[in-house]
Amino acid sequence: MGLDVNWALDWLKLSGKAMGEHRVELIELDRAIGDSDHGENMDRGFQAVLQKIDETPPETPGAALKAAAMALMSKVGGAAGPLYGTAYLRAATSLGDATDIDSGALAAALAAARDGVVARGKAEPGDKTMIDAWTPAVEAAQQAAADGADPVGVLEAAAEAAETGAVATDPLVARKGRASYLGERSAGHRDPGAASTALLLRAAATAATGSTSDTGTDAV
Amino acid sequence: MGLDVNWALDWLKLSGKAMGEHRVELIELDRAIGDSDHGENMDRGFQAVLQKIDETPPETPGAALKAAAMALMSKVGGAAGPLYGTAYLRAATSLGDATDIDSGALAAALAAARDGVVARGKAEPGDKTMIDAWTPAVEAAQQAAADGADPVGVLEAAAEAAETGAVATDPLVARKGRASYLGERSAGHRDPGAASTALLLRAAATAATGSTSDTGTDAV
Amino acid sequence: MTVGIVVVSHSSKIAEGAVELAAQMAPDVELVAAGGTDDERIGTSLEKVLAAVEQSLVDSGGDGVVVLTDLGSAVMTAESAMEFASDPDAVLLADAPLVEGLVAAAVAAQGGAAVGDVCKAAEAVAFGT
Amino acid sequence: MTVGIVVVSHSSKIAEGAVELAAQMAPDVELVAAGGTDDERIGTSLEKVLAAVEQSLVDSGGDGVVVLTDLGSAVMTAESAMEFASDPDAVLLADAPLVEGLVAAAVAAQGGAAVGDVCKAAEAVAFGT
Ligand SMILES: Nc1ncnc2c1ncn2[C@@H]1O[C@H](COP(=O)(O)OP(=O)(O)O)[C@@H](O)[C@H]1O
Ligand SMILES: Nc1ncnc2c1ncn2[C@@H]1O[C@H](COP(=O)(O)OP(=O)(O)O)[C@@H](O)[C@H]1O
Ligand SMILES: [Mg+2]
Ligand SMILES: [Mg+2]
Ligand SMILES: [Mg+2]
Ligand SMILES: [Mg+2]
Repeated sequence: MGLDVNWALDWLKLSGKAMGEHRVELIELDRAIGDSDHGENMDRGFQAVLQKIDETPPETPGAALKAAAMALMSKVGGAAGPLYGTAYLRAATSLGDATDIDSGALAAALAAARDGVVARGKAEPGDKTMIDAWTPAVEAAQQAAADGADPVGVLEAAAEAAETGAVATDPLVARKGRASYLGERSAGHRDPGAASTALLLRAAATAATGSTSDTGTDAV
Repeated sequence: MGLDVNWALDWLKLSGKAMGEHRVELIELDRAIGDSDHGENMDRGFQAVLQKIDETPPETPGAALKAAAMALMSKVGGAAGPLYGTAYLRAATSLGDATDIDSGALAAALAAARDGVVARGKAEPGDKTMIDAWTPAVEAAQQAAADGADPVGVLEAAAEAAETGAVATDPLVARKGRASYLGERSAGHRDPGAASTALLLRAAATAATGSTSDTGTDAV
Repeated sequence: MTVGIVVVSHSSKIAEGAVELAAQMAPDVELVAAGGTDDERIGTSLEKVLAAVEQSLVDSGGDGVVVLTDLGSAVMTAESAMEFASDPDAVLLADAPLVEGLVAAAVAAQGGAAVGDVCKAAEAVAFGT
Repeated sequence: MTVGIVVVSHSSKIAEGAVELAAQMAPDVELVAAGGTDDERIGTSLEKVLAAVEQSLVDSGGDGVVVLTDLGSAVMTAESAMEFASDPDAVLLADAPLVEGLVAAAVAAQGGAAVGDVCKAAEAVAFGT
């Protein structure tokens, strides 16, 4: 059984909750190597996402991610807006009208999201950006899908790899985004966008676990 | 008999009058190849000059020019402010505490003014700036002084050369100042700053004619 | 008609001030400011930028639009807006310093330059060389 | 203490907006805006610039001051102000794009860079190359 629109809606809701809960943490990360607004930006952006899907409930996972994309682009206000906006838009396009997403489609959607971030921001792995969370996450998801994991397994693998990737930005010197103004001084701090990517992918996995276990309970 | 503080004060008053009378003309020149404010800038600047010498009447020509320099720098608001301000300041320094200015001192003061404009703006002759009025004026003044002309003759020569120099900016392509943004399109228009320089040096000559004929009348 | 110009800045004050400054030398050019977030914080707004681009596409009557930006995320917002624009091919993004490039672009547009030349005028402003 | 930075623009809005933008990345740096004429027209004011430089010399407690400017006449006004400043040797004029150079300079100052390095950070911002 694949993931449906309820998973997508749960993902966005859990994302909004995570952005609220980690608002100050993301602000502090951005204070060290940026302009102290990443937590504020993401919290605001996801509030707009939640309002939007509440007002006009989407009927497919793709539609849910497209609604999120538009809200994030409009309301985030920082680099994360066009980056996550493009990511969610490309993922939505990749999912198309599908109502039931299997592991392969899920891994492909994550890869499309990552490609969107690259297209928009032109960062490479190691530049100390959210790409350093997205890239290992996509690779882990693709590997898990190839190994026959279910969507929960795919998202668990992605979330774990994103978390490891975010931690691995600590020693890097930023070569893209505001943090690159700091040069060598950017080393020794975690990239805020990589940290938020890890939180968002963890929310995706948690939402999938919930919807799968729900389905499981129903089925028993 | 040389020029005294009354000449300097008359010069500044006639300059203020000229800037008021030619305000619109200088604005129109600046509209064609600049930002339409040169007439406004100069009129405002000389109003401040006249107020200043009225409040605290200077006692030497040098003091009068220094007061003018400070008012122009503060109130003109455009490139002409630091340029004329530096010019008058350098002329004031060149005149020192002298109360009676002969032809040689006058030509030297004009040269110091021109050098001030060059130091501040780094323009060369032919760049289509006020330098194209100042440079021929200084050369004519130095020649007249060397030929034994009295101060009136020196200033007449300077004014006439400045007027010719201003007209000669018409076909030039601007290489300094705002007009340089226009490239080739700046050709076919007179440089506003060269035009105002000609007006100011004409005012100097007129003031000298007045004060010399006064002196002459007294002496007869 | 002249080419239209959109100024995308993280600050609405910068965008408005830059438009006022450039307008002095380019009174006939439609300059549109798109600065700050939609709630007037420091940042950029896709909606503001997209609205400015669309307005500029109309104002310029088909002559095209050049977009100037300040820091990196303004560039990304502008690029996103261009993907949503009604006529993306008529919109060029200049890689130029915001204030200095804008004045050069505005003067070029005032002189009747085509959209590619207006963009080049901005990009010809050199620093750090 | 960090190096102080003065922003000289033809527009008070540009100067203020640029200071707000840069302050986000450099909260501990004293940034002083000196934009517009003394009667708030578009242009520059020797008095405003000189007052800003003097304030910045005090605020920076001897660490020095970097001045950023926009168009040509702002450069000339800044150079004039430096001649009148109480400690001209402590003031450096950056040849850099105003907004982009300011952010680079402010980040360098926030990091504790010396006045020459703050100026170099602004001047390293490249365009048109
Ligand atoms: N060119 C880029 N490519 C990928 N990610 C980027 C790029 N520029 C910035 N980022 C990401 O955006 C994050 C900052 O987001 P945010 O604070 O919202 O934007 P801003 O820097 O405009 O304030 C960074 O931590 C980084 O992960
Ligand atoms: N670098 C320079 N050297 C000499 N003169 C200059 C220079 N830049 C501008 N000018 C003069 O200043 C005049 C414009 O003055 P004004 O309109 O008051 O200043 P702005 O261009 O700042 O509006 C020009 O016509 C030119 O004569
Ligand atoms: Mg930020
Ligand atoms: Mg920001
Ligand atoms: Mg002018
Ligand atoms: Mg002006």
